Amino acid sequence: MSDLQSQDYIRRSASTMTPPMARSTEEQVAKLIDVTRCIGCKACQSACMEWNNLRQDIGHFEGSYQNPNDLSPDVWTLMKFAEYENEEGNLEWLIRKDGCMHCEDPGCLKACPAPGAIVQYANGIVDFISDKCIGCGYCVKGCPFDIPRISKKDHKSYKCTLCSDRVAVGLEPACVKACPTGAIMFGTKTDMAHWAGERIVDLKSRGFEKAGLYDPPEVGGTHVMYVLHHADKPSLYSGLPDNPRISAAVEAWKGIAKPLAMVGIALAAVVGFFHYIVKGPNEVTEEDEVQGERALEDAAEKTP
Amino acid sequence: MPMTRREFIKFTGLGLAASSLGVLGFGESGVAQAAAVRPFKLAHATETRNTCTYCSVACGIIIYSMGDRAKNALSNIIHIEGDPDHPVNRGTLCPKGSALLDIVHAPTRLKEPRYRAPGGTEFKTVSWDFALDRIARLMKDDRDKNFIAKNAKGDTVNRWTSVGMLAASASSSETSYLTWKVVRSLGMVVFDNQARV
Amino acid sequence: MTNTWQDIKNANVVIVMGGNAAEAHPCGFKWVIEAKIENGAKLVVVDPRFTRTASVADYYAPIRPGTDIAFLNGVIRYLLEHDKIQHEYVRSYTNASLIVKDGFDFQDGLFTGYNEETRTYDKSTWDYDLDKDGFARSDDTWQDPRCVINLLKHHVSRYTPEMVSRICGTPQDKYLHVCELIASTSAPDRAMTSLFALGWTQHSVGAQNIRNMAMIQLLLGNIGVAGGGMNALRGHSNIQGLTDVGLLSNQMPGYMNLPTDKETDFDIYMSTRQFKPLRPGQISYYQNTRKLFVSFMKAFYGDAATQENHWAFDWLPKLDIPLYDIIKAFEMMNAGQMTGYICQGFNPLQAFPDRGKIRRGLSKLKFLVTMDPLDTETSRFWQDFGPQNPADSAKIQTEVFQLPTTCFAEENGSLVNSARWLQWHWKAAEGPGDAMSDIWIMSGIYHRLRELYRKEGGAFPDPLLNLTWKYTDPLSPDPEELAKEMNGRALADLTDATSGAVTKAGTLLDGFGQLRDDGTTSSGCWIFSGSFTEKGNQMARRDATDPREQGIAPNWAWAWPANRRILYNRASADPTGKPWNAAKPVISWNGTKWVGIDVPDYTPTLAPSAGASPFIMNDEGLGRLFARKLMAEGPFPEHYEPLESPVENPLHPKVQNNPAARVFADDRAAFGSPKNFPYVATTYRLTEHFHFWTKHALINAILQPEEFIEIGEVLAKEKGIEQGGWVKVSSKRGEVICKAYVTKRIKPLTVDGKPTHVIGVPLHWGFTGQARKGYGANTLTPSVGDANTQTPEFKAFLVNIEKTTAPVAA
Amino acid sequence: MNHPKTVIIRYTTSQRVNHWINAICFTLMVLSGLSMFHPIMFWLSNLFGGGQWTRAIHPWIGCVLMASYIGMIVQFWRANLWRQEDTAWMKSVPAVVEDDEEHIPAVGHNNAGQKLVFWSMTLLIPTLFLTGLVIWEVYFGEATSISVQRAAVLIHSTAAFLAIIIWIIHVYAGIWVRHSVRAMTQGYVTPGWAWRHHRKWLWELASGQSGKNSIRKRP
Repeated sequence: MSDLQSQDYIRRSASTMTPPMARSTEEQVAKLIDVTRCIGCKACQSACMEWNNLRQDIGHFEGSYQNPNDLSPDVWTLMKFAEYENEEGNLEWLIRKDGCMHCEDPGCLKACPAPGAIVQYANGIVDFISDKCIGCGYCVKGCPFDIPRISKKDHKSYKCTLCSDRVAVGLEPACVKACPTGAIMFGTKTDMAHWAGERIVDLKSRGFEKAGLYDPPEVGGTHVMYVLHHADKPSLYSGLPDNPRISAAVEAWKGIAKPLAMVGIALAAVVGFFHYIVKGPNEVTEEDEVQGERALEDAAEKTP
Repeated sequence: MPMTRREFIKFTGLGLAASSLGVLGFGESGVAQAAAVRPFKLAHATETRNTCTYCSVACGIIIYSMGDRAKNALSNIIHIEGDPDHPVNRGTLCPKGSALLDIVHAPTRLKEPRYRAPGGTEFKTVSWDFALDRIARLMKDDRDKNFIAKNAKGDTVNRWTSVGMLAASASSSETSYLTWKVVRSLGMVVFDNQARV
Repeated sequence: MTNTWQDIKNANVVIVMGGNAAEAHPCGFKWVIEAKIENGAKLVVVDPRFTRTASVADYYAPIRPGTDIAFLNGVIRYLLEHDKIQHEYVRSYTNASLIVKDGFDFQDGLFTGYNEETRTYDKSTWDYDLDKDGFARSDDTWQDPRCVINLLKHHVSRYTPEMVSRICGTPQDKYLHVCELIASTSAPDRAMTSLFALGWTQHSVGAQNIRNMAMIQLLLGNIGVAGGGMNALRGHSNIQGLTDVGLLSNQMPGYMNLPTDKETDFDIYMSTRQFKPLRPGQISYYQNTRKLFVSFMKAFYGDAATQENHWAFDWLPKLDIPLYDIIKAFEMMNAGQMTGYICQGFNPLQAFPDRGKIRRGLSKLKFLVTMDPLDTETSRFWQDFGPQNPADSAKIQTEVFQLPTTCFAEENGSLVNSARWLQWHWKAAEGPGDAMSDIWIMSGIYHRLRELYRKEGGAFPDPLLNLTWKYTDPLSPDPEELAKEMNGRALADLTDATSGAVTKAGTLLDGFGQLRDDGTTSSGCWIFSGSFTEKGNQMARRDATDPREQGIAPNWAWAWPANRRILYNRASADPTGKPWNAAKPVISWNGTKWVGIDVPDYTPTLAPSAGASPFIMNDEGLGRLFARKLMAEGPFPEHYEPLESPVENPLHPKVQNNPAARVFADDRAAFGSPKNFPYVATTYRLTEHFHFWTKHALINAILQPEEFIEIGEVLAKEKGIEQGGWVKVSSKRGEVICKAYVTKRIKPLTVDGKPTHVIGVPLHWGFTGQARKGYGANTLTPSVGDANTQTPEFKAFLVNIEKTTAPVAA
Repeated sequence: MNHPKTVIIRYTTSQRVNHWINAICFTLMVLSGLSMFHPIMFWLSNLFGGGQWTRAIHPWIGCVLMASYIGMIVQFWRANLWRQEDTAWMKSVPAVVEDDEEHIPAVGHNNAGQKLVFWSMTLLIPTLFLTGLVIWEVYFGEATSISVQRAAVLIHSTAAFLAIIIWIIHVYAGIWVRHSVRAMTQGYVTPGWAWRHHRKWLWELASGQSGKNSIRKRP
């Protein structure tokens, strides 16, 4: 693939320059996953595999409808199933489509050391540019949602691209198009938030008092949002983080540590250099040599 | 093939989404963008309208094939997705429909007639002529032997019960009609389809 | 389906019982979600398992497999007792007021006229009391104890909430809440839609399950209206079409029956089919049967079908038994009565009950022909695949032909969907290798046979030699030519009696209204008449315009009959012709004719004042709460236990099972008892797979790779079965070794005071394709069919389960 | 310039080889590590054939470094044991920096600064090695939880930073103190060098307490 032209993205991993902002006025997109109308049919998974030409190895049944077992370089989205008995003792089958959340403040991008391997487009999509990826796995550590997976075959990191190739030509992502019940919607983030609001009103009227939108502010909001019946307890949905945030360790590592370390190293070098300039080399003087030889000779004399 | 565009139809939220799709892409900077993202794989693919082969919702699908049907190019199906004009599925597809490509190109698709002789342990590839000649011969021999023209009471019944047929459930109505004609002209009554299972 | 898929969005209540729409028909199910969101509808799910449909339901109630009639009769009792019926509809549009003949009775589980020997009923008393003019007597005041509504009330009186709960295992409060939700649609402007599928059909009482709900829908006034109806969600893409074209043992195209050997000539055959109206002023469509039949025979035999030879009536095969269905076919195969079998796109080794019996039957054939795009299990039944298909090839003398066919993407043609739409599709690419179309293969076999008969002569070759075959390429007829043949043509210049318009000989007909019984028209499938006219291929229409966005889309493709989208839509308006639901009218009377968004299911200019009732396919014009003689086991549904059941029938222990179900002796010997097989099993499909096809598709094989069963936590704990561990599930007919999914979604039910466990058996895996090898659920299932349709009882049978280790390949 | 007739062997051949393996590995680790640490240094990855190669090769060099440093520990641990005079030397660090010979206490084979370098590296290199293993995606990506890996990257980069600072001091000291490099390249120092920088060591040699064979006639 050819080089990126930086006018179109607002963030670029490991880059030292601010991308030009002149044209970054496009509206931001969002995918809204309404888990309350999701039937867990896996059409999204199927469509994702088909569109993106991904075929995981055939696995085994492992005690759940969740198949394949986990996200992988060949599995960019995955239905997760949780059987939950509510306070009234009634069963709720909470089914959630897992995958990249396309954070406004992406931890993966923050952690990535390869310039331009992770970018965020002006429309909010966070994309991995595979030919720039070095396979270090830092994005895995940066991600608060445990999404990126490193391929054992080509040592590159993979995740949902929000079908940037489709969105680029004005189409919705493959999963959105396929979703039989309209549980996955796609549009501007503003529209999606508005629509989510209507859904939440309906859900509250059906007895889900705590229904709400999952758009966690800790990561600046996400471009993949959920409508949840139990927005007060996201972790019920197969461990959706209650308070996702980029880990403090990653923040420190990719935040303050980077400039401090570089300054420290530079300083050490500079101090050394100027010490040399000021003091000059620490030479052995002739006096030293005389003293040294004498010390040896004295000793030799003492020895019988 | 008629391809009238559907009128804009409201569909929960999708109307909303559709209205804003224009601004979603990469807008004016789209050209620059295209260099970075994966190239759109359907740009010049040939579109063919079809119907999903699985259940009876009968979702409209669009089959994308490589090649423009020029004489020297053999079409190859590269992608299948929902037909957004279709009033029932409105472009959506279930996990089976979304994976239609893999059934079209299944490694276990049959490519040649095969024959297994009595007591044999393997199939062997045969010609169509061999297969159809032999089948016709077997059928005729049995029909001549077991055809029941009249029942015990002497009434004309003209039925054949010793060879039967199960008809497909995904073949077209035209295929079914032709099958019906052939089967009934032979007097075959052990005849059924997959309606029950 | 009486209604369309999109029409579901107009419902106020959606009941999914006897099906699992979200998993089996996800894209159709979107309209349920649409109803919830746009119409505030409530979704009610009644199912033995908490399914993916239940996961989005507003209310879920569990039920023991095979007890739906107890539940539904209970609902009828609730509706009558709480007066939650739509009175005017019931009074005017159903047979509630008609009086039933003296002598009809129901005692101890049996209706009048049972013959234990033949396991059939003499149905002579199952009918209305006719007056001297041959019209049914009625009592519109419902005072007469013999009128249908009172007999029904009496019949369902035994189904108290206690009894329902005792039989079904559904907790009483949950059952009553479902009743309440259903009852809420008795208001004229509210509708409930019933979505069902194999969950109701695959029982020994399958047809009665469906009738039972149809009766509820009639009582609630939900038939014919927007958002209502009985919606059978059909399985395969063209199974509706195959049924329409009559690819069944006893059927002809357009739901005409093949003659039986009692119908020794054409006139006798016609006499039993041209129904005479049973009420004054009524119209009955089947009065036209002669026109349909003659036109069909003209399509079939052309000039060889003449008035003189009774339109070649004798060339049709005559049946000696009601059906040569698949269960019967395999019974005959096992008895050595069959020589050859052709399986076109059908995989009976996976699909039909009692796999061992299927395998033994195929082994006794002289030849087997399979026509399929895929490498099916059936075509390899003779090959050893270890424990999943143990076979001794050398001992099997069957000649097998495995013929490769093209698939949907590689041919033109039409498919009929569940809502009766005929939709045309186009070829996108050539098939792989030497794969050929079914049309080419069938034509090839036909031509070879015809040549052999011409050369050698042989048994009664006339029908074969005289079959019409006037296609441009006789070896590979164009689907469009076949479609036109089904649509029908004028064979002579036809002059319309009223308008005087002339239809020239050779022109395609506009509809079945033009058919004649004098041999001047032909139509290969009368219900498709109008699908391919002089205006072109109507099935290829792509105008999705939807007036008032009410889910009709009348110009998209073409629906039979006559492009009608909602059947019985006359019933959407009250007797004066005013829509029950003003917000969602389907058709209404404008003073001179019926108008609306759909084609009226009625004579278009017949005024409401004429008094003809809306159900014009019935001879009394009414919806039948009392089925007359049409059902094998009784005019009212009655709860009978499945053939394999864990309990005695609490209603009538002496009549445990459906007394009219057909059971072959060797199949009966293969039934298990609750002593050895204490758990109720039910088979089903998962949304990731389509029957036995998608295990050949890599993506689907990835999404559900391996055979498993579902078991509740309580039973798993009792049996020491771990999540994802190996288990052996066995019935009297065989065993399956697979993984276990221990789930909260199946809970033990209290049935007749005892805890009853249900085990779920998904059925997709076999020994060919991409997914891991499996035994197949039909290894376990009993070979017994519904009394009316012979649909196998896949949904309720008995098994045992134990913990085990992985199967070892032999 | 005086040309002493005697030289003193300061480092044996095996010590020198070991040190230089160490030095090369460490340098490569610094270059490759920095390229993955801060984008302004990413260009360094070109030295290794690009980002993928840098990512792939860095841990392997790290393994060699670890092995080599074990050799260093074996060969040098004794010389780096802390002695009384080391504490005194530490107090005179300003004098060292000022090059104020008068106020620097005499030290043995290694001064306290060198010992600190040794012991810091003894602590830091295994730390880098172990945390490096945790974040070695190719082989151990799934061996630990992501939170462990997050801690590991932070520790790894902090340790690397410290090691680099120490390495800079070490290298600078080697350059500043003339002929130290020769000690590590050719193995010998002059008695004057020893007198000036490691007087106690010289006395020890002279008194025959240790390393008698170290004193050779200049060839």
